[in-house]
Amino acid sequence: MAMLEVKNLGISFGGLRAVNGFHVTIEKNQLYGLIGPNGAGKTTVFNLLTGVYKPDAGSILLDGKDITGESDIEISKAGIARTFQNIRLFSKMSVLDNVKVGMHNHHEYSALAGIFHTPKYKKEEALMDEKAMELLKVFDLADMAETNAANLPYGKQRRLEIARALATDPKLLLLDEPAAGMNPKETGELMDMIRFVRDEFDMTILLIEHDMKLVSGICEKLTMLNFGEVLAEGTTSEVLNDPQVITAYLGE
Amino acid sequence: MAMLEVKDLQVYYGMIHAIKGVSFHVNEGEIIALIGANGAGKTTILHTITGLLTPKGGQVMFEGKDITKTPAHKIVELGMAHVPEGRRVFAQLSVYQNLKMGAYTRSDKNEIEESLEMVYKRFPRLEERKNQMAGTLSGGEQQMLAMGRALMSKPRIILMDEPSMGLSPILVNEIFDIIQSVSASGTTVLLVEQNAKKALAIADRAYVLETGKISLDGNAKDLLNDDSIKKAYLGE
Amino acid sequence: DDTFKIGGIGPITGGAAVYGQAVMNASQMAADDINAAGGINGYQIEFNFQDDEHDAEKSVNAYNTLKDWGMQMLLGTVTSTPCTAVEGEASNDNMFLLTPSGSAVESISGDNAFRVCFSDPNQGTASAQYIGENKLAEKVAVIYNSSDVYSTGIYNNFVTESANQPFEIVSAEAFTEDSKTDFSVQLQKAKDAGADMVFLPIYYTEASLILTQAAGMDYAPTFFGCDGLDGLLAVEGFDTSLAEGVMLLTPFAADADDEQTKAFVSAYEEKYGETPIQFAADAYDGMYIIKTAAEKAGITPDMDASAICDALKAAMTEITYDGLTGSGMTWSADGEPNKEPKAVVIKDGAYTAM
Amino acid sequence: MNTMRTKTAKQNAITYGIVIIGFLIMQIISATGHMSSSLSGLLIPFCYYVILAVSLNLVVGILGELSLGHAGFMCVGAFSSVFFTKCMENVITNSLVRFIIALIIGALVAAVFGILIGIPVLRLKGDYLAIVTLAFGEIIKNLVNVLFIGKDSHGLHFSMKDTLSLGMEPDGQVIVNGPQGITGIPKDSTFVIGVVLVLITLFIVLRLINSRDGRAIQSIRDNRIAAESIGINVTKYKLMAFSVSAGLAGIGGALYAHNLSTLSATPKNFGYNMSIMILVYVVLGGIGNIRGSVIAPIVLNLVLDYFLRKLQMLGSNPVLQFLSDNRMLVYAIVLIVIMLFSWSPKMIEWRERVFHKNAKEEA
Amino acid sequence: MSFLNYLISGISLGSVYAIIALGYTMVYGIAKMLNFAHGDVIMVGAYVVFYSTAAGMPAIPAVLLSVVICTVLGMVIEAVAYRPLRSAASPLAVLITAIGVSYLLQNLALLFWSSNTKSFTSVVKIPALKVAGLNISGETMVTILACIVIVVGLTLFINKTKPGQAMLAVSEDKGAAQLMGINVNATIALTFAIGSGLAATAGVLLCSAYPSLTPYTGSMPGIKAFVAAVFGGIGSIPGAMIGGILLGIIEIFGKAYISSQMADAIVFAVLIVVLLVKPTGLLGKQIQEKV
Ligand SMILES: Nc1ncnc2c1ncn2[C@@H]1O[C@H](COP(=O)(O)OP(=O)(O)OP(=O)(O)O)[C@@H](O)[C@H]1O
Ligand SMILES: Nc1ncnc2c1ncn2[C@@H]1O[C@H](COP(=O)(O)OP(=O)(O)OP(=O)(O)O)[C@@H](O)[C@H]1O
Ligand SMILES: [Mg+2]
Ligand SMILES: [Mg+2]
Repeated sequence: MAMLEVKNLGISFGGLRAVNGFHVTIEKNQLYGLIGPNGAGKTTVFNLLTGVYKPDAGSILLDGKDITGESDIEISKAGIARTFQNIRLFSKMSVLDNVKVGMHNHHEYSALAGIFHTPKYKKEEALMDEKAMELLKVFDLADMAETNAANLPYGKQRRLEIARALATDPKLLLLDEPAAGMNPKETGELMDMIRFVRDEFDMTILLIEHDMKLVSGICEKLTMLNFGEVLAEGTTSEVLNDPQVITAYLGE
Repeated sequence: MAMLEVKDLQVYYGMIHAIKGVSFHVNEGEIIALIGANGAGKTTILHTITGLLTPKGGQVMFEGKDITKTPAHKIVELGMAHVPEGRRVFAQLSVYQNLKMGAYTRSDKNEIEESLEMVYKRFPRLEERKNQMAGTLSGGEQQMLAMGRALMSKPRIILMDEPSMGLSPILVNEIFDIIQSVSASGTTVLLVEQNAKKALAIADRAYVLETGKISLDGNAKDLLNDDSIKKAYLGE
Repeated sequence: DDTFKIGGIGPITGGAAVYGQAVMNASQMAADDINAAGGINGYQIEFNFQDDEHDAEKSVNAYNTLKDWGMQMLLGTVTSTPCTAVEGEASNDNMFLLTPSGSAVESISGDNAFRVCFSDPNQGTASAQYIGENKLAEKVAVIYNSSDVYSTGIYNNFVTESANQPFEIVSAEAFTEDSKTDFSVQLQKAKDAGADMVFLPIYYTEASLILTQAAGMDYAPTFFGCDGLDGLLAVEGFDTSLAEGVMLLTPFAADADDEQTKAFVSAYEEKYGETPIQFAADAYDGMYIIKTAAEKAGITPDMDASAICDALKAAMTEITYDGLTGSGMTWSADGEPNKEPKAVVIKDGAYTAM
Repeated sequence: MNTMRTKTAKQNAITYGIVIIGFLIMQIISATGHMSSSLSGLLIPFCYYVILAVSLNLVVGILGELSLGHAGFMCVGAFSSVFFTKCMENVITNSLVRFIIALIIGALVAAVFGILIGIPVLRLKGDYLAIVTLAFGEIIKNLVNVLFIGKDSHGLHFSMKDTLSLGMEPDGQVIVNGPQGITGIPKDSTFVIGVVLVLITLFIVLRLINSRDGRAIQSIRDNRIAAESIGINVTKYKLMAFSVSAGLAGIGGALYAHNLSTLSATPKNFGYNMSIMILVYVVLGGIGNIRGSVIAPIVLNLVLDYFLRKLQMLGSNPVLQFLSDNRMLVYAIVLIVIMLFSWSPKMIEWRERVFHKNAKEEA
Repeated sequence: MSFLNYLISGISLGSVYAIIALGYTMVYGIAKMLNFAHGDVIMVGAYVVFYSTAAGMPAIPAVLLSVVICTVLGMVIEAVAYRPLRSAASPLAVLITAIGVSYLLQNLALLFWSSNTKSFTSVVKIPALKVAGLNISGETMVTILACIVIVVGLTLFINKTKPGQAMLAVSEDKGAAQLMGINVNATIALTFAIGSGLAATAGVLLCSAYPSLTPYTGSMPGIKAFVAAVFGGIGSIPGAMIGGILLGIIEIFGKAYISSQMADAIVFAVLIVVLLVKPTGLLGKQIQEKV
């Protein structure tokens, strides 16, 4: 069974059909890329998948479970996590706390337990600290655990966002232009990191990216979106060599 | 004489010493690339040049005039435009209103109209979306708008902060073409880019910034073949 | 020490500042006059006035500050709610308290406390009786301030007493501290109900607006008020022709022509550049009442506050005082004054006895 | 992580420490007979202002929403607790027990109102929310002013008009009397109880902030969209912050009400002026800085109601006289100057430089 | 009949709220700050007219003088108290300073002009319009007319003039506005100048319609006007006018048909309900944050 199965997804803004008839099937543990010109509707697809917008058509199945039209909270609980095109960290909170908030729905204790520091509180907090530090180590952020997220340099902010998303223990991770604003060297490091996450966490990843080096370097399959519709899909090399994709997106 | 000259610039954010004595110059008609890793201080330098930040030390000279203490809006009038990092479009104004705002310092209606036509020609997508609120544009669309808006002031020098960020490959190529054509039409360009390869390819000269200091500079083509650059910024 | 330390408390900032400042000025003036004439029992008075912003909590703070200063008697506080709060403290301390203008029943609940002015119920009842006995009206409308203790206090008792009187209350509308600019609804209702008199148990600031607005809508009933209306004619810039025919029950009118009032008013005007309102008269009387009682009791400054209080308590019920706000004033042990209200009517821009 | 938690614990311990040391100092002053009436009269106000500021900081600093109606919750807590006290005055004669129950009632009723007002809050943001909280505070004040409750042998009587419409037997006693409010309140508040309540408030707020729920509340403040994306129930946590804050304000109100013999709702004590006053404490102490919310109200009240009042007593210097007569003018100027000094970026930079230089010279 | 009378009273009261709200929303929409001192500038404006007419100055020059003084006052307040805090870490800093300025103005007025109530002589000499038992006062007509002129004037100013466009840009992003060549300080100073000039006008009309003047005259109408501005939609100029007038009508109808004791509660309750249905006020733009 596929990890994510989307059929005929669509939404309009006013008169604009931003996404229409979108479909995709992503297998477990796959690294899947979503590409397309600016304004094609890629971010909107993410917003539909995560419940920010409600689709006016289509269905979304996550690991066999229908999550179409669910609230963002339910979808997060069901196992989709994401990063944002424009970074959205909890800027006044520490790096560590950013990750710990991510575990909100996995390490529960009541408010009273939190106030009275019950054994349950102590146990869960210790567990969270431990897990969060592990995650931070993976992303080379451990030494900045106590820094406010706002004070991180840009590249580290991007990585923290991924760490936070992983903290929700998702089945599917959505990355919206993770390499934006990075130089090729940094992008190279990011690629290693994404692969590592996929392998280490046994993660299924769908990512949006305009950096073809990253896309061709790590994605196994691609869907190309144009004017809200799927123009091409298939293995990475198939799509990248599709003449339609070349004229509409890649150029040259 | 250099058109733009920065001398021993020192910039602080509170206690953080972000720019530690940077000097460089841009000659009229040149495309100068400023490259460097995340957080090296590129944006800070541009902000200081256009007066959004005040340096603790050093000087910024524009066409022989000391503009270190000149307020930002006066600098625009002198003929300098800045495409800021993160686009900074006026989210609740329409695309058209944003573009008109770019021509704020100009008064000739016909010339403004001409510039508008020129921008629409360069970015047809903006004309299609001219009545959309800028805040709802896609990332790439906003980038085009930010550039178009800067061109509306008909600047003699334009400072661009990562104009290719978030753009599709075809648009990245286009943007670099546009930068070249902007340059060809007589506007001097100071370009901050992460896409060092493309930037160096169109630039005349380049400076490499490392944690607040210039570590390397020279002819762009030479830098493109420099091994340390290749390793550090081109990912080769 | 060879001076009596008398404290005063009231609002000299904030929305009620006008009352506090009148009291502050007049008490200081009275203290100066007394001192010039040789003081109380040969001792000079030191007077210290503290701001309470018309707030109970600040008032208690002011009271405590005055205690630290060595206050032996309190002439205050000016407004009712803060007065009630301070009286709670003063009665615990057995500190003599004479409020010039705190008119709520509870403002003098302890046996240490007395007042110069009438109590609210007293004014409400007296007004209803006066209107009834003199057959001034058949249908009466009331406009009162439902967020003000003074106003609701009079209103409640006016309504109660009206049951025994030959007039009928045809409308009773309120306003609040937060919406006291527009009175058109209240006036319209009074007019629609055919009221030939509007009873205004409120202060003169709002009354001046009501009179203006009534004139604007061609509504000309008789307006009848209590001591709060005093000051109306002194409002700078006010077109006094609008106040023609307004009746009020008040113990004091600034342009009464008895010698005492005239002397007081001209001295006050000279010193502070404005016409004294009834609060000032209450305060001026208050200082002299303390003097009268103190002389009766024969207190000296070396006594502590509690001893002074005990002496004054007894003396208060024994003295008779003739002042600006009444002649032949006496006090019962519960602190209430016995004096005759005077009814005055505004005629040719002046208060005239009825 | 662990270092971080010990760091927070240490910071919190300092905050509790300040309160306890302050308490001890006051006890020593009092034991040695140096306590003046004016200072002792301020001790309980210190406690409730701290409680109010700390609880408002939970909404303003931690949840990141501007509330201009905190005095409304205080009002609800004050009236409900005093109402209980008045009804039970002759039933529960142990004043401590009665006061503890009254405090709990004040807190609960205010918390319920917190939830009520929290519901519109969910749909509103920023200034719109601020206006709704302001409106809420004013509604409460208005309603309390027209509320009449009496008690006689038949039980309780309510009216929204006047005492007459209560329709009571002649033996009836009016408990809540419109704008006059409630009078003859037993003075159950004591400084010791006040300090204990401050500590409880700090305990609840500080621990809440550093727990799972506190992190969730802060994440909503920093980025609502991201918080939703990681599965934070924004509704729940906004309501939680509002109701806890309201409940604590209710405690503050109860402490306030049992400190004066009379309680009425005036623009001064329960209007937006008071809400703003508490907001001033929060901002002066530092938004989100709980310790600041402990210190700011105390310093400000000391200046306004102690030092400025004392000035006049220092002698007949006309300047001092002027200053003490114009306390509010002084306050306004001091407020503006402090704000400019502590928040202006230029000033901050200047201070940092000077401070840094000194530090360097020392080193 | 009385219904129509109430309606007219509501519009009269509302038009006063509206004219105050216009100045409020102007500053609020552009400088993005809640200028709590706005109501007190109104009070200053009214005192200036009171004293200058008392000294024998005719009404029109007195009003002009008041506009000039308030304009200068507004600009001084902005430059001294607000500008240094414009880029402060929290927008609450300048809110609190504004409250300080409000207290300052009130207490200075108290010091200079005393707490005694002054009765303001209306500057409007137009007689009331009386038709079929209805009575529309000259003040109301002038106020409504002034509102309409101001709404049209401000709308044209913002949309058609360069400084107006600059205001739009500044209200969104001060940094980006500077990069367009806009002088942000001057633009905000101009906003305050206009807002305070309007405040003076509002003060004169407020006190002409409701002629009682104390140092605290401006504060409650200021708050109500703020509510009206939010009610109509923050930053929307026609919204401020509609919000103000509706607020007046609701207040009067609430008093007339529900309870005069609870008029405030009713006004605020209606406000809450409206905001629940329309969270950005009547004419406010629904701003959706793009994710
Ligand atoms: N809330 C909205 N209201 C109106 N239009 C919207 C909204 N959100 C997105 N759009 C429009 O939908 C289209 C798709 O936007 P989207 O952000 O999904 O593009 P994208 O593929 O992510 O582009 P980019 O690569 O530039 O980020 C764009 O034309 C955009 O202007
Ligand atoms: N407002 C600020 N406050 C404090 N430090 C800042 C601020 N802005 C930037 N910095 C710091 O100054 C340094 C230079 O930042 P700058 O944004 O100029 O880098 P950049 O070269 O443009 O990086 P990027 O490629 O990420 O845009 C960084 O270390 C950054 O963390
Ligand atoms: Mg996108
Ligand atoms: Mg940058």
